[in-house]
Amino acid sequence: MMKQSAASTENPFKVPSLAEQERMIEAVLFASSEPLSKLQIEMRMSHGCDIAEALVLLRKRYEGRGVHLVKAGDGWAFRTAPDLGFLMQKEQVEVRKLSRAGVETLAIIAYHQPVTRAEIEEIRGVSVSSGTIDILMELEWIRLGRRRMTPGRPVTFVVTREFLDHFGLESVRDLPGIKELRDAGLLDNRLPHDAEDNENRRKIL
Amino acid sequence: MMKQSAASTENPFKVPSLAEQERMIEAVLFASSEPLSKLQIEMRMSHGCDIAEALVLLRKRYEGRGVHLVKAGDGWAFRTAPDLGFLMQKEQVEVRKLSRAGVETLAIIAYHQPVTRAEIEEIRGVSVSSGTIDILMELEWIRLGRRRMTPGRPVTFVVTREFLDHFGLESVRDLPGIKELRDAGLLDNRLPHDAEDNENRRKIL
Amino acid sequence: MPDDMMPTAPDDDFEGNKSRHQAEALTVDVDGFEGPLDLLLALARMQKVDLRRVSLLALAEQYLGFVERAKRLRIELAADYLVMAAWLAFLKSRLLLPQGPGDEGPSGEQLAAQMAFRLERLEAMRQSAAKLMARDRKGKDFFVRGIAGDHSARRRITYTASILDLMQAYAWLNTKSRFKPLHNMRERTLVFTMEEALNRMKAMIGQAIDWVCMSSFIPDRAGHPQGLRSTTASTFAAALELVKAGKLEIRQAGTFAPIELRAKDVRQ
Repeated sequence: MMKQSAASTENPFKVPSLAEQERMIEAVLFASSEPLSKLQIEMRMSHGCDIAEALVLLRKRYEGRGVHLVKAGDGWAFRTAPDLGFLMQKEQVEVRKLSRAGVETLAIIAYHQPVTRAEIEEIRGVSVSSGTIDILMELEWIRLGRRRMTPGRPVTFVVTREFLDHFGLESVRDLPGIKELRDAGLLDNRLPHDAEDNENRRKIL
Repeated sequence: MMKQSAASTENPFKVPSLAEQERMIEAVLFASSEPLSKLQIEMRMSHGCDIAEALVLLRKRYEGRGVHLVKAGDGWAFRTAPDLGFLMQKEQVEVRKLSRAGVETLAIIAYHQPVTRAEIEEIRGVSVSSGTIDILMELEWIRLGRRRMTPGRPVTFVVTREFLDHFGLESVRDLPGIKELRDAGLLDNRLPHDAEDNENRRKIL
Repeated sequence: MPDDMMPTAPDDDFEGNKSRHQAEALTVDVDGFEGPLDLLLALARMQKVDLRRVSLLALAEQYLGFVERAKRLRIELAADYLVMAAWLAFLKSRLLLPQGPGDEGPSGEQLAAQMAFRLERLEAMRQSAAKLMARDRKGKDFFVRGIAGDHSARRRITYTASILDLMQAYAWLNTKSRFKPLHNMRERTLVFTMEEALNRMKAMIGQAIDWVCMSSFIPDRAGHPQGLRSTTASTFAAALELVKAGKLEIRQAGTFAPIELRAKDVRQ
């Protein structure tokens, strides 16, 4: 192998062996961003290479492997074996900014948890679409808490461990700015995670 | 092997044969331009696969070929054989030429990692401009390591998998001459303030 | 760095024109060096010995000679070159004069060893950097797969938000729901007018010879958050009005720190 590669690099006039040609084509096709025709491959190789034969050999070498040498039109390229396509189903994750309704709902749940849907609606002043709740649930940022022991026994929402991880918080008590918000008069002085208290607070408002 | 059979009894799905696993890994790695860690590969495969063994087989299979299976840090990837680089002029990308400060800073981080900015400056005898660090960060060759548990808790820099991949290194242990440098005491992160110690070292030499 | 850019060694055989010429070449050189350690290393290399056996005394003399020549040629050297010169002069004295038993600190030999270590280490890093850059490199000598299209993408949408988004949303909600215009509210009696506040303040500021927290001027309406909001707003506005009128001074140590008031000394 060493001898072969030495021949190809050190003496450009000598025709590489067939095995070396195969090796060269393998590298060229692997690195190329598009399928290459015989002519295109030939142009990259040293003079006197008969790449047709080397291509046949190379194709044979990859038979039954996880990668195949395939010909499409007049172009040659490596492709993963069709039967393994299921392995290549890469999830393309598109990251979008959470909508304002989403952020607000999430904020209310974080600061007031456990909180019912009716309470979220009351604070936001508009109804909460189930789509918003669904997205937050799917993101695993919120989950169902205990049912509230009031008529109708409504479900409550609380934030999750996943939420804390995403926002880099140890606990909801660490919500940055909660103190600042309170000092600025933007928050009620009562602890937001005390359900009992929240209930009372809501009665006053 | 044990792991496989154990897994297959638990798992209603059949664990693929080792040859098939090798094929699957081949396809997965071929399709990815980024190195994939064992864990990343495993996540794409069926349960119960012992990919370590399959990787060894696969690596062997590509030995001496035009394409190699290489390891960079914890990642595995196919790369063309370095001796065939001359064929790929078309694919060559213009690598931004690093300044001398950039090259030296990179080397110091690679050989001394994790290393603080102050230590880099101590070794080079000049201050490190943030531009230098920025460029290395942008190239994704270095990243922040853990903070040093010394007063001020300074951040440290370490090299990345991309660095290893770019320079064809399996790990930092494969850095050229690193063993000799370490044996000569030239990689001690301890600053040469304790002259006593240096004295001893130099007497030994 | 090309050889002809090397600084002059003071033990050159020729004095006069040649050394002068070379000393002038140094001006260019100083820019070429990355600090005094770099220059020292270049000087050390000229000793053409193993760096571990480099003569620190000779090196110190060369460096000091370089600084001396630069001074003669009125070349301005950066501060760190001069700091190094001072240190090397100190090293020289330590190396030449026997250290008395009462002398504090490391010996000349220790200091020399320390400097030799630094030079050796910098040189080692330079060589390693060169070796590193000379390796086969991705995109130059070896290549990644050119076609990156074997993945059939299954698109999944995920959402993100930052903690700031969260806080801003919450703050906005709070301001929106609480800061309802007070004149629309049923609790009209809770409104504290600006006029009321001004009168109250005027009556009280005489006592504020020293800094007093503004909150102590706010009438107590415990249990009525909306009322507190109104009284706070009016008191603050009244305070500003009095500052404007030159009757009051106002200060705040920082964001969210208490606002403090003091009567302006009219005798001044």
